[in-house]
Amino acid sequence: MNVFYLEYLKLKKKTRHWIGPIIVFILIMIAYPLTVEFLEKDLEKGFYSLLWISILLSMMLATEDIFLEDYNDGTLEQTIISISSFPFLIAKKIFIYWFMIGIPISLFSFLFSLGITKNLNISLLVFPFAMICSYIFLNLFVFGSALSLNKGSVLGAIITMPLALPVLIVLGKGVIAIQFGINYLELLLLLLGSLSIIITSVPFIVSYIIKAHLE
Amino acid sequence: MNTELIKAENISFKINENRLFHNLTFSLNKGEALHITGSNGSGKSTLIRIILGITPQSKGSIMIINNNNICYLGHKNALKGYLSVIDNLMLHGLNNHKDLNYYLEKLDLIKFLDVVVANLSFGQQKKLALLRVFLNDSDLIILDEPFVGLDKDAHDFVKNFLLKELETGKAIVYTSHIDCEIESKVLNLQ
Amino acid sequence: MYKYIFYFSLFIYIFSLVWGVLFTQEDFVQGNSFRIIYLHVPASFLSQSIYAAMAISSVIYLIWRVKLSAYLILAMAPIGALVTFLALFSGSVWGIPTWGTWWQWDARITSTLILFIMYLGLISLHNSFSNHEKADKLLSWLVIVGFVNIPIIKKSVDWWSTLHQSASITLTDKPTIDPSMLYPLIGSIIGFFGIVICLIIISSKVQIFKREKTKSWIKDYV
Amino acid sequence: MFDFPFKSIEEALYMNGHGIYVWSVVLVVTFCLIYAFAYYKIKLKKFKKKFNEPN
Repeated sequence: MNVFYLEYLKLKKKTRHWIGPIIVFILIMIAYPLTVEFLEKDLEKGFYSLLWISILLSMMLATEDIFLEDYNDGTLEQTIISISSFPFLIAKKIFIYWFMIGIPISLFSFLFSLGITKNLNISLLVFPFAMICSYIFLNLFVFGSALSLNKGSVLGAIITMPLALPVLIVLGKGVIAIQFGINYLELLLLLLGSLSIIITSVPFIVSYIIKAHLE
Repeated sequence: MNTELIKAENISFKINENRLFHNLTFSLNKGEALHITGSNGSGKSTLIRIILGITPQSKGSIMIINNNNICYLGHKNALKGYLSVIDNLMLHGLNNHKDLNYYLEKLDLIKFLDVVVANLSFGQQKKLALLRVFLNDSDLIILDEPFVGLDKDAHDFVKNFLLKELETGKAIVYTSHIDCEIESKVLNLQ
Repeated sequence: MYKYIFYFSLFIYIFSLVWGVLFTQEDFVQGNSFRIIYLHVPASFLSQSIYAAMAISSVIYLIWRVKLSAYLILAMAPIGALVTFLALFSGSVWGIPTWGTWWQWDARITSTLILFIMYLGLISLHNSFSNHEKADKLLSWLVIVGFVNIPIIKKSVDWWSTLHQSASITLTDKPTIDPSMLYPLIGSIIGFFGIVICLIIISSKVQIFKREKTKSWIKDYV
Repeated sequence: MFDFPFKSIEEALYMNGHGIYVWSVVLVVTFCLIYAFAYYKIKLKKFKKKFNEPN
């Protein structure tokens, strides 16, 4: 059976877990201008830091119980004994989550960026950054939620947050680089490189951790 | 042809310095049923998980022929509460099975195909989970407490089904508190 | 042995603290608040050394499977958290009179904060696994990952300008502070080091009791 | 090398206004160290008691 389709079906039916993070993201984005007085200049100043942090937060929300449900109802045991490549399944699952949550959030961040800065160039460049960083965050938080499978997501967040911080710093640098039009490509490539390492390593680590949990 | 499906020699299991069982030796051939009994906490489920290969044993060796061809039903039934019955069957790849309708009718589930699983009763959910056992074609069936929550009819149905499967040369491992008269071997963990 | 270390280091620590806090001349620039150095530097020095020690024992555990080193990791984590907390606290109190702010997002302070969070995470992680050996293994891997991550964070925050003074004592260069201030500082570092080692010894004893309570030799040990 | 720079005890406590910072840090560090030692000592004692009691 096609795993992609099944995961898609599961996520689509769990509206709370699919739409929830996206809505939280949008709400933060809408709430932001209200907290600053409506001065265009001030809005732009803090917008991007807020953007990255809200992407981080919504990714954390999205992965909160990515494995918890399967763990509680016994699906994980079934898959481990029946499927030959568990890491591959995890990689697919993360991809589905990115496709269903990460990409919409990246699109929305493009729209909000356009709406606030009124600068198409910057917003177009922010879009790939958002795509890549949402995927990285998703992987990291999947790692965290696997670690804290039976302890709630806060523990996982504590452990994975330090790993996400360098990415946040690079993102901050990236926006500055875009605004001044210098070497943003390097930073994008740096993110892409770390993404490729993370994509390939996280599924294996996570599958090991989950097997350790099931023992 | 070798008919041995499971061959375990001197398995011991110990977790965090707590010893559950020690030096168990057993084997299982085609057409045999192994009934694992024992008091609560004696390690029945753990033994099943060792046979499945989820938990490694501390000592000893266990050999399972054809590791990937096992049908397993644990006390967690692997059903998604927010999906309908037919969607759940699809998750397990059973929605197009040729015998599906026969078993659905026998288990009184045919009316509930579009009902969300969370709204079914416990016994109905158990029956739905058992469908996976009925529709499988693997040589080794492993069941953890299969009779809990079933009514008399369903109990007899499951029992007869398992007896029929044994005749066709399959092997069954199950844990249960109640005797259900299909076993050919009993393993009692104190 | 333990007792000798304990009393010796306690004596040195108290002696150099009293010397440093009460019997040294006022600093030219910072005034009297510089005296926090005798509490701050040992703590911040050890907060990183303890993590390094944890990383070393994780490597030992992963390569040679020495059980004791796994217990050591567990024993050191809470103490590392405590020491890191002390470093953060004393640092931020020191910051009020000297920088006029109790917090500054620079490389050292940020990485120390992350270190603190990581200690907390590592402490709480171990309980979430039912199989202790697996938990030990995972914990050691995480310690190593964190050990790599700390310099990365430090480097990346370093891209911004920094307020924090560079280290007063390094192994290679001549010390930049006056000997009358330096000797009590060295004394307090040594004393604090000994005290922390004693703490680690007790807490690893607790760990051994916790994990090996079924073994017969532990009765003789008691 | 050992020169007492303050004229009186009060001045040593006050330290030109910096005393509150210095002494609060001293207090917190001492408290934390004592607390940690007490915590582990008590735990150790409990373990030892447990081992000695049943036999």
